[in-house]
Order: sequence, then C-alpha cells, then structure tokens
Amino acid sequence: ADPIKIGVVTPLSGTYAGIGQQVRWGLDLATKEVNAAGGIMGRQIELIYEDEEANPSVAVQKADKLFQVNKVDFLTGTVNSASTVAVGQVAERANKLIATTVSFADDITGAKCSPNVFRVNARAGQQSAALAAWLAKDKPKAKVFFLGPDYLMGRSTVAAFKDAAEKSGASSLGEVFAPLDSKDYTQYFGQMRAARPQVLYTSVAGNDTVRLFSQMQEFGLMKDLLVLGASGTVTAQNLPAIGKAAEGFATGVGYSDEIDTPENKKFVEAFKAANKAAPDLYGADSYGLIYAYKAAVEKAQSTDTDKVRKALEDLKWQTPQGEKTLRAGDHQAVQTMYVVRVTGGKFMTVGQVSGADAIGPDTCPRF
Amino acid sequence: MADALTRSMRASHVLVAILVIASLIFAVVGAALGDTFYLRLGTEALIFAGLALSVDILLGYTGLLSLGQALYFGLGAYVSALVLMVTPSFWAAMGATLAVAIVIGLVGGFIANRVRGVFFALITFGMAQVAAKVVYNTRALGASDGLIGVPIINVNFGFASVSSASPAGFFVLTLAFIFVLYALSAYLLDTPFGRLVIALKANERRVPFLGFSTVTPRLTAYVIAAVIAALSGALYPMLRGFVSPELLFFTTSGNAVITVVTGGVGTLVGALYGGILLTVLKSVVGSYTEHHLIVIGLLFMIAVIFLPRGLMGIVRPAIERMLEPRAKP
Amino acid sequence: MSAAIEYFQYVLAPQMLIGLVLGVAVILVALGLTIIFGLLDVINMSHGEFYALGAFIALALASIGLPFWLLLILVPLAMLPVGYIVERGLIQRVFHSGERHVTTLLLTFGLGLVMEDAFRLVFGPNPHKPETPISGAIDILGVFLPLYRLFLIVGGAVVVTLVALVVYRTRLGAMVRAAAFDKHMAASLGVPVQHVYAGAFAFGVALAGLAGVLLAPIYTVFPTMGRDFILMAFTVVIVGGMGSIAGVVVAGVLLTQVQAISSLYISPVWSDPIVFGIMVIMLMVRPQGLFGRLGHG
Amino acid sequence: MLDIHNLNTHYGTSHIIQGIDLNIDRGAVIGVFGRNGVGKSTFLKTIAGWVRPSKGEVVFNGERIDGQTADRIARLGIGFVPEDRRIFPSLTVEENLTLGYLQVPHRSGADNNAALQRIYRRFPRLLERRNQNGTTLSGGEQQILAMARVMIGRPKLLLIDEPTEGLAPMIVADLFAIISEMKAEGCTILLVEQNVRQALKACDRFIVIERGRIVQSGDSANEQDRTTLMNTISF
Amino acid sequence: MTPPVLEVRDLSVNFGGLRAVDNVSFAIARNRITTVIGPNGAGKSTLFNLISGAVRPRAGQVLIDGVDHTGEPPNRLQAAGLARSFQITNLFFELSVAENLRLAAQILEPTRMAWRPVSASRAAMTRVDELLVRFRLDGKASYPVGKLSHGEQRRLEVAVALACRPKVLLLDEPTQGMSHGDTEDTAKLIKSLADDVSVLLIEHDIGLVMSLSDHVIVMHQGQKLAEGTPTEVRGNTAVQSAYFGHA
Ligand SMILES: Nc1ncnc2c1ncn2[C@@H]1O[C@H](COP(=O)(O)OP(=O)(O)OP(=O)(O)O)[C@@H](O)[C@H]1O
Ligand SMILES: Nc1ncnc2c1ncn2[C@@H]1O[C@H](COP(=O)(O)OP(=O)(O)OP(=O)(O)O)[C@@H](O)[C@H]1O
Ligand SMILES: CC(C)C[C@H](N)C(=O)O
Ligand SMILES: [Mg+2]
Ligand SMILES: [Mg+2]
Repeated sequence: ADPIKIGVVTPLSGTYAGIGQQVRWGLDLATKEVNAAGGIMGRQIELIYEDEEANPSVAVQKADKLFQVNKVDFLTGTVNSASTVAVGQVAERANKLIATTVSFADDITGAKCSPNVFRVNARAGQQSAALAAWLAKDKPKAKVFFLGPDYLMGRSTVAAFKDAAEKSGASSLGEVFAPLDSKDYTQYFGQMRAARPQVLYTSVAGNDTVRLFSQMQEFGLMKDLLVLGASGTVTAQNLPAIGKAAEGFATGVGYSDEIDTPENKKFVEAFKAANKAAPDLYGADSYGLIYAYKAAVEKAQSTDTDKVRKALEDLKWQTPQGEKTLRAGDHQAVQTMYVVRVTGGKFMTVGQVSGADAIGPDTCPRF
Repeated sequence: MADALTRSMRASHVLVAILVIASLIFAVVGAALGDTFYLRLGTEALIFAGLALSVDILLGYTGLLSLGQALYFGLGAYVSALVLMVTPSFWAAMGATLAVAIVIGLVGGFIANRVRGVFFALITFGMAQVAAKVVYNTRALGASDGLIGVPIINVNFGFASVSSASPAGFFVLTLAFIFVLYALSAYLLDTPFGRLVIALKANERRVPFLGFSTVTPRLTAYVIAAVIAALSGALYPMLRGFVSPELLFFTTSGNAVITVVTGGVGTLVGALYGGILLTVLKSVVGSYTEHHLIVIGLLFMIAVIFLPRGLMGIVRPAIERMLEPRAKP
Repeated sequence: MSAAIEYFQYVLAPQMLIGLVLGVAVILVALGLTIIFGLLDVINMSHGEFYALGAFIALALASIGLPFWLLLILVPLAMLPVGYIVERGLIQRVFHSGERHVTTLLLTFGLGLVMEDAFRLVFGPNPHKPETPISGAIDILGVFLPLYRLFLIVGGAVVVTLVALVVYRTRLGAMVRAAAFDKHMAASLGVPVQHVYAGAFAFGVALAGLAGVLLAPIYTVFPTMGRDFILMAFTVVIVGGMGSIAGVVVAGVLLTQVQAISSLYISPVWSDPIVFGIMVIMLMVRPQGLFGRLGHG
Repeated sequence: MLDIHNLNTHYGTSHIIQGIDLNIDRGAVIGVFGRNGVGKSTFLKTIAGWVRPSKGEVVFNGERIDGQTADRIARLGIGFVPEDRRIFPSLTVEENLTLGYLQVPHRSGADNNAALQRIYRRFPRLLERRNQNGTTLSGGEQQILAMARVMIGRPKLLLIDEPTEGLAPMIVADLFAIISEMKAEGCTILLVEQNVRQALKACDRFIVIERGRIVQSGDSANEQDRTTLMNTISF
Repeated sequence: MTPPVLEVRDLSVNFGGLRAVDNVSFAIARNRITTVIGPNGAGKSTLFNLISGAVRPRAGQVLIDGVDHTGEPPNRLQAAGLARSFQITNLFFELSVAENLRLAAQILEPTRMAWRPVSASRAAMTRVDELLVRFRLDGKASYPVGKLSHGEQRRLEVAVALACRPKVLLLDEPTQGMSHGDTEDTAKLIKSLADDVSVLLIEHDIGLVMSLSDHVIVMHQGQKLAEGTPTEVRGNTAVQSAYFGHA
C-alpha cells in the first residue's frame, strides 16, 4: 500500500537547531519501530523534513509545500510557538491536521486554539502546576524571583508559575525579562541580589540557559539558591555544556529519561543506541506523537482529516512517560507531570502530579 | 542615435517580456493541473522580487546599498495586515500602505541621505534594526508572535474580481502588480530625472555644477524605493494570512541584496529573475540538505566574484547586440 | 540612607562594572573590525564568524589538553594564515572593483553564512562551555567580580594598547592605506601591495580569533555565536569613528554603559533599540564618528 | 640599460602599443612626444608594470621585467611619476613622501631621513605643508610632491608623464633644472611631454609615437630632426 | 549703467591658518576674456571655488549681473548663468562621453521634459551632437569617459562646461594636458566663444595668455598683485619677480 506521509517542519538551522535535532531523533525512532512492526493499517510511515529556520514565514511556506506538493497526511515539528500558530492557520486552510510536540505557550490550546491543531506535550500551565505543588512541600512560603525570555513563551511560563506558586503560598519578589539570545545575564544579577530570593524561577532555554547558569555560578549566586525552571530550560541537549552549575535544578516536566518504568527504560535504550545521546522531553514527546497518530488512524480506519480529528479527540495512548489523553475540548494532552531534579549530573524524579490535577481548565473558545 | 543607457534598458524590457510570458504559461499550466503550492511559491517569489527591485533602484542606480530595505517591506506588510483585519479591502490596504510608505520614506530618506557610501548602508541597517525591535516588543502589533488571522479578500477591479485564496488568480494579480512597479521604475530611470540619479552615483560632486540640486533626486529615489518595497510587502499578508517581525529582520534585507547581486545590479530585471531563482533554489536545496546556508552562501560568493554583473550581466549584453541593428537605421 | 548605599552596592555599581566587562568584550571584537575597515576600507561582515572560528579552534585545542594560556598565543597565530588566504583567495578578487565597499561587504557576508553553517556541520548545533581558566572571585565592598572577568578587563587594556602601538607608531598604517587607495601608485613607490593587503586583513582576523579565545569561557561556544557581538561591535565602530582605535575604546565603554543603565531603568529589551538609535543619530549628525579615521588625529 | 623589444599592449580588444623597440643608454634623457591618445602613457605604464604587455620584452639591467609586479619593478630602481599625479588623499604630505622610502630596500632610517631633509631643502613649500592632507595642495604643488616622492627613492631609471602640466613658468624652469640634476647624478630618464620646445632642451634624444608605433626617432641637437618633429606633432 | 556680468568684492577664505584667497576684488567685462595668472598655490583655483559656490567665502561678495549670489550652492549659481571646468578632471567616468555631455546640456530642456524619456530631449541631444563634433570626440561618443586618454578627457572637461550655454564661463587651465595642436584649437575656440560668453580663464601658458586675454589679473599668495592689459601686466616688475622668475 502507499505509505502514510507525515510532514515535519522543524528548525534544523538557527538558534533552535538543537531542539529540532531531538524532534527528528524522536520521530525517526518511532517511525522505524512502527514500520518494522508492519506500519499503520499495513501502510508504512514516511517522514518528510523541511527546515523551518526558526522563522514563521519560512515555516508557513514549508508547511504549504508539504501539504500541497508532498500531499502529507499530517504535519508536526514546529518549535517556536509563533510558527505553530501560523502553521495552524495554513492547516486550517488546507483542511489538514497538525500537532506540536514542543511549543509551550498556553494560547496554542487556549485563546488561539484551532480545530486543526493538537498538542501532545505539556503546556506551560501543566508544568507550573506540578512544580508549584512540589515547591509548596519542599520549601513552603518560598520567596521567588522570576527571570524569563522576553517573548510569548517566556511571559506565558512566568505568569503560569507565578500564579500557581502564589496560590500555594509562595511570594514573588520581582521579575525581569531578558531578550532572547542574551549574551550576558550578569546585568540582571544586581536586581536579583538586591531582592534576596530563596528561589529563582526561569524559563530561558537552550543556549541561553548555559550562559545564565554558568554566569550565575561564576558570580557565586548559585549558593543557597534553589533554581527552578520550565521544562525546556535544562534538557539532555544542554546539560553537558552547563555541567556542575545545573546541580540542584528542578523542573516540572511531562518527561524525563529517568522515569522509572520498563517502557521508558526500553525507549531510552533504543534512543541512545540510535543517536548516541539521551532523549529529552522534545525527543520523547515527538516519539510519542507517532504512536498517537497510529492509534487515531487505526481507530478511524482512515487518514481523512475529519475522521482522524474525531479519533484523536479523547484518544488515550501509551507513551514512554505513561498514558496520555488528548482532551477533546482544547486538543491539549493530559498527562502525568513529574518534578525532576538534577542530582549528580542526572535528572532524578522527586515528585509527581496526576494529569487531572495539572491540566487546568479548558479555555479554548472555538470548539 | 540610441543612447547606451536607453539601449540596455530596452534589453531589460525584452527580458521582462520573456519573464511575463513564461509566468503566464506557468499560471495557466498550474491552474490546469490544480496546483496551489507552486503558484503560491511563485507569488511569494514575485513579492520578494518587488523588494529586490527597490534594492536595485537604490544600489544599481543611485549607488546606495540599503541593508535595511526590509523596514519598508515589513512596514507595508504590517499596515496592510492591520487594515485588512479591520476592513478586508485590497484598495484600502494598498492606499494606506502607499500613504504610510511615503511619509515614513520621507522621514527615513531625510535621515539616511545625510550620509553616503558605506555609512548609508549602516544607517539603513540601523534604522531597520530599531524598527524590527520596536515591532518585536510591541504587544499591540502582536510582538514576537506577529499577527495571524488576516482574512481572505476579494480584489475587485470593477470588471473582474480575484480572490487572494485563488492560487492562479492571485499569482497573475501579483505578476501584473510587480510588472507595473517594474515598468514605472524603468520609465523613470530613462527620464532626465532618472539620469540625474544615475549621475549622482557616478560623480555626485559634479552634479551641482550642472545646475541641479543633489538633495531632491536622491530623496525622491529613496522614497520611490521605499514605496515599491512597501507595496510589495503589502501583498504578503494577503498571500499568507499573517505577518511576523521576521519580515523586518536583517535576513529579509540581506536576502533582497543577495537577490539583486545574483540577478544583476543595475538591470532592474535582474531583481525579478534573481528573486525567482533564489526562491526556487532555496526551496530545492532546502529539501535536500539542512545545510542550505552553505550552498546559498557559496553561490552568492561565486556570483560576487565571477559574475560582478550578475546573471543578467551575461544575458543582457547578448540581447543588446541583438537589438543593435534595429536601433541603427 | 542605608537603602541608597545598599542600592548602589548591590544594584548600580555591579551593573556598571558588569557593563564594563561587556564593554571590554565588545571592544575586543570591534578592534579587528575597525582595523580592517580603517586600513583596507573593507567592511568585514564575516568578522563575527572569525571570532567564532577562534573560539572553536580554542575549544578543539583545549580538548587535546593544551592549556588556555598557550591558546592565547596559538590561536591568533593559527588565524594569521587563515586571514591571509581568505584575503588573497577571495577579498582580493573584488577588492579593486569600483565599488569596493559594496563588493567586499557582500562577499564577506556570503562567507559568514558559509562559515556559520560549516561550524554547525562540524561541531553540531549545541553549545559548548570551556572551563574558566581562572576561578574564584573578589569582593570589594560587596561588589562582586569573578577573577576571570577582572583578568579580561586588564588583558583587554593590554591588547588594545599593543595594537594601537603597532598601528600608530609605525609607518605600516600609512602604507596600508596608500595601497588600499591606489594600488598602482603605491606599488610604484615600492609598497608590496599584495602582502600588505593580506597582512592587514590577517592581522584583523587574528584579533578576532584572540577575542574568541578570551571570551569563550564566559559566553560559551556555538555555531551562531558570531552574531552575538557583531551588531554591537559594528555600532561601536561606527559611533567611535570607523578605523579609530581610540574611538572603539571610548564608544565601547560608553555604549555598553548606556546599555547597562537603560536595561536597569527602562527595560533590557529596549536597550538594543536605544543603542541602535544612538548609532543612527550619530551617523546623522557626525557620520565620521566621535574620532575620525585611523591616523587622522 | 633599458632594452625594449617588440612591445605590444592591449586594453581588452584595443591594441594600444603596437610593437615598440627602444634601447636606452645609462644617463640618457629621452623625450617621448605625440598627440593625445596615441599611447604615450600606456607605454610608460607598461614599463612600470601597471599593465601587462601582451607581447614583447622589457629588459632592465639585464633582467626581464615585463610581467613582474609593479612593486618589484619599483624596487629594482625604476621610478614612475604618472600623468595624473596620484597623491594619496588620506595621507599627509610627509606620509606621501616617506612612502617613497620603500623604493630602496634595506636603506637605514638615518639615510631615509637624510633623503627626506634633502627634499625639504630642495622644495621648502613641501616642508611648510608637511602635515596637511596631500590633496589639499594646489595643482602645481601636487605635481612637485609627486616628483619629490619618487626622487626620495633615488631611481636609476625615471619615467615621467607630463610633469609640467599645470605648472607656472617659474616652476617649469625649476622642474627642468631638477631633471638636469638627476641626469647629472646618473639617472636615466624617459620623459613624456606636451611642452615640446622646453623638453627638447633637456633631452638627448626623442621619439615620436603615433597609434602605438614609433614614427620618428631623433637627436634633439639635430636641426633637421627638430623640424620634422614640429611638423609631425602640430598636424 | 549695466552692472558687470561678474564681480567679486573683498573675497576671502582661510584654510586653517592659510589665507588662500585674501581680499580679492575685480570685475569682468561682458563678452571679454579675463585671465587669472599666478604662481602655483597662489589661490587661483580657490578663487574659482569661491565664485562657483564649491567653497563658501569667509567674507566678501559674488555678484552676477549685479545680483548678490554669495554663499549660494553651485546649482543656484549655475542657474544664474555660471558654468565652470575643473583643473583636475571631474567627469562622470563610468558614463559615456555622450551621456556626460547630455547631462550637462539637460538644463537646456524645459522642466516639463524632466518626466519624459531622454530620447525626447531634442534640445539637449542637438547640443550634444554639436559638441561631439566640435571637440572631435564623435568617434568616442559611446566610450566610457574613464577609458579616454588624459588629453581626451581634458577636451571633454571643457566641452561639458560649455554644454549648458553659460553666460559666464570659468575655465581652470583648460589646455593643461592637451597636445600642441589641441591647445591651439582650444585657444581659437575660447576666442570665438567670447562673442557671446564672458570668460574667466586660468592659464599657465603665457603665450596663450598674451594672445587671448583682454584683461589679466595676477594673483600671488592669495592676493591680487596686479591687473591690466596683457602688456601692462607683463611690464609690471612685481609680476615679473613673482611669476615669470626674472626681474
Ligand atoms: N582644502 C584646503 N585645505 C587646506 N589648504 C588648501 C585647501 N585648498 C587649497 N589649499 C591651499 O591653498 C593654496 C591655494 O590653492 P589653489 O588650488 O587655489 O592654488 P592655484 O593658484 O590654483 O595653484 P595651481 O596653479 O598650482 O593650481 C595652496 O597653497 C593650497 O595648498
Ligand atoms: N583603461 C582603458 N581601457 C581601454 N582603453 C583605454 C584605457 N586607457 C586608455 N585607453 C585608450 O588607449 C589609448 C591611449 O591612451 P594613452 O593614455 O596611452 O594616451 P596618451 O598618448 O598618453 O594620451 P594623452 O596625451 O592624452 O595623455 C586612448 O585611445 C585611450 O582611449
Ligand atoms: C523552549 C522552547 C522549546 C519553547 C518554544 N520556543 C516555544 O515557543 O514554545
Ligand atoms: Mg597620457
Ligand atoms: Mg589651480
């Protein structure tokens, strides 16, 4: 039979290239497994990649190409929240479905939701709920300072965590937003020191984290400070470069390679064997997406957009991090959230919140 | 006796005619096959060719390298998007873009034209950076996310109407529009006004002694380029349905310069061919390797070194020679 | 009262001191840029990538066990032939066209794209963090400064002084400018023009490499790092006066202080537009910059 | 000392120098005359290495110099003062002058300085203007600077293209005096000049070029040759 | 009484400490040739720069037909009827010979033609053809100026200055670099021009100055040293020692 084609528009160059790499590794691995086991309804999966160049205008053009020329049945891979939203509009016009496995911004399955867009990873709100619950136990009534990257994702994660943490008794000392790709975070250290926080929450990601953490360590700020962050702040991808400075960092995630289940152990092993690197949340969530799509198509017995949408809504499926459900009301995945902490250079699970407790209300106005 | 500059301009016209005919065939074939992607990609290529055209007016004729032409392109895109989201009218969007582009072009031209040469390149770059950062930081303009949800519109000509969602229709509309921009620029550059602009490039300091102010032609050329960039940009949200700050970034300006240099500086038509070539190239190379920057960068370097007059620099003289016998009685 | 002192101690003073470190970093990157422009009239758009190349070479050499202090010498030396070859093989081919500014700018722009992508090809997209060669910090009245940053301020001053001596105290500067302006006439006066161009370019590139080694421990190493300082460096070169070493120093310190203070009192995200705005205004009212061209007073 | 054999030079497809043969003895002053556009300057530029000959050879003191780079040729002791002066605008008068040091490799700093002082004594105006930008000098002053800049390198062979252009009569006389001085010091000179009458006084021999060829070669002292010359150049 | 076609009063300019032009006054007569002579660096070209608006005078006035034009930019002076050539060739080197002339003649076209294609510029085109022939450049009409020989460029420099049919023509060493025959040609041409143009000339070729000029002004160290008919000036001892080099 003809293969089922899945388009992947993901940043393979530019600032987010490292994330794109994890996305690719995760998708490739799942595809290989599914294909080896006979594919979806007897059809092989074929992945078609396009470089998004971390630029929404390019993303849109590439998405158009995948839909119109390559006639893909489904599309994924967008990282930047702005790209996800813009590509969602392309999907609507083409009457196709997309899913993001990376973008955090709450809006994607909130105010800016679309019937054609799904999200299989945990959004900012879910991450914060788990982390705040853990913080309330570990350090009750903590005094928190916030540092986020100045764009939608940064604002959204800081707001979400602030909200969750204050509800569970913490207090906020101040917040500062640094431009994306800042070379020097030391200029915010004065404000930070003056506020004398016990806890720092940050949602900078990728290479920005490397700089922030090593500069904080250089300036002796890591002493007696608990650093928390968004899921993307420290991952397998930048952990080696951060080194010791990451010690003690805690975050709420939908995935960690240390999750102690047989399914995950198997996944991590296979991933390491294929890519000579550990999976992070992007790799795992992208991996899981292929299985979600497989389940949905098999349930619908078709790749038709409406039928697959129907099948994806309220779908339950197995992923390395356990069972996930796609909430029909906003197309957001509901999943168990973990709190993980860097100990001895590795993530250790230190807390867990059930999917239902972390998910938060459905705010999608459109369907 | 045909003037040398007039003659080379005529050769450009021949090349444009070829391009228009080829594009129309492309549109017919595309429509017949029910294609959308290639027609839309072609439309996007033409839109960016419009931006390149404005860069060539500055670089090829006025002798000024603009490293910030995306400022006007992005301006046009944002103005058009904002207007369309309020009232989905093509003419309102274009009218508003034209007005805003003239005003901002005059201000920008006043600032940028205080300096020459490399300083001009840097000042235009600086202005575009400031504008891009302002848009990026302004929540009312969608900040880093840009604006999505620009509606599909119907362009009404009285006798006919074209939907921006119709791939072939909007392609032909864009083609006609860019062609008009080209024709206007080409016409202007062959007038005494245009020749004055060219003279400024060749030896600015001599011009006043011929009885002409240098300020007016230079500023006029700058504003014309700004308007062309902005009007081209105004088509972008109609095609794609959204705008994002990346449209104002240096990558956009830089790509326009690459386009002009590869196509042929000072030919006008080079901007159009270059725009199409580059779009096709990026689309093709990008599908094979994620290291397309190496390929594009190398090609660009080769163009700068070996084809100082770009692709049209090779083709156009041949056409000029073909036109020669007809020019002389 | 004590609140004011505390504010100064914890907020304002560190902010300014940190701004100074950043200033030194920017100056180090801008130095090679201004020299290449001042002497050769070439705007080297790939300067940032040469800075990155220096950092990557340092990273590679450090991984085979060479000590940082040796790299400070080795890397610039290794960059010399690189710069020499790039000039002879590429820049020279368009250097003598009528629009040198434009052609060389475009060529180096293309080169920068290629280099950046090549780094990604060879070293992968993820960041690397070299060990900081001097650890520890000093605490002066509560103003905290890591020793390596202190070293950077001192080392930066030494580098700038040495470079200024070479350029101003020798006839080299005049020779290069003459060759850049009129190669035939300069050659007929005995100036070995080919070597002069390539030598000057290589010198600028070696300085970029040196900046790469010095800054890598603080700012980390990754393929797109060349974009980091380059905008700021360009701004500093323009505001200071293209080709002026003194200009780079003064503008480098001033602009980074503006940045530091404005991110404190306005917002960090507006500090970039403010700095670029200053550049635009500077170009309008005094295009030659604070100080004129190299060797012109 | 200079042997030119069948020299040909092209600019693109235009054939400018079309087979020139010329031998010059040490210490001779040769005038090169001809109407505008016949290739006089191109002839000098070819010898100086600014343009490559398409055919033929140039031998200087036994060494082939055609095809060598201009700076090599300069360091062999061939000085060139081109027709449009070519003062470096961003350099001061003194920097313009001291650039000339490089024509003599391995000369000591003290000797260089002595040469500079000699020039300043000879041309006090340059001393007055030493710190001013070269191109702010008046036309005539620039011409003097261009000559002085080459003289500082004490060339063995000097190629001069229309040196009296734009000079006041007093300076013209001075310039020819300089040429005589240099000749006395053993310098060989090839002089392109439109001011034929004056130039003839300074020359031993002369050639007339037309369309890239030598059409007359004469002795300045010979009355007959001079009459023929005058007839050729003022059509 | 009609005012002189060009008059300067107490014109001065400094470059740093140097008084390049120092309190110079004179007037030139209509349709006559007035020549400025003087040693190198006397301030002759600077004087031209002041008159043509290239350099702003520190003090003094420039009047054309009795109207004060001091400190106006070159294009305004040009509009008042003044044209000039340059001592150091100043042309559009990348453009063709014909286009250089056409640009110079463009001002002859009525303004409404500014927005019509140049091929419609009949007045300018006729002028171009006329000048190409007169300066024997018709064979090189489509040559880029940069590829002309030095002498040819000098000829074009004069032609460009003439192209706009000026009322007052300033020629800065027009014959410099021209061959013998061309110099004589140019002299004849200048002579013939003076039937309807007032010419101010800078020349070092004394033979030419004597035969051509109606009036001679001698400059020395920025100041006007003497003024008079060619013979008067030649007889002046101060002029002889400052300029000719024999007392
Ligand atoms: N921009 C300037 N800055 C400084 N000095 C200048 C400038 N322009 C001219 N001078 C000086 O002013 C004096 C007069 O120069 P000018 O060019 O007017 O002389 P001139 O009479 O035309 O001489 P020549 O016959 O050699 O052309 C010269 O000594 C020159 O060095
Ligand atoms: N770069 C060039 N490209 C093409 N042709 C050129 C170039 N330079 C000069 N020529 C042509 O070569 C011919 C000879 O020029 P050259 O400068 O040698 O003449 P010349 O004898 O020195 O004349 P003049 O007395 O006017 O200085 C001229 O016809 C000129 O047009
Ligand atoms: C941390 C990043 C992966 C988040 C992503 N850039 C977003 O916009 O949601
Ligand atoms: Mg000549
Ligand atoms: Mg003069």
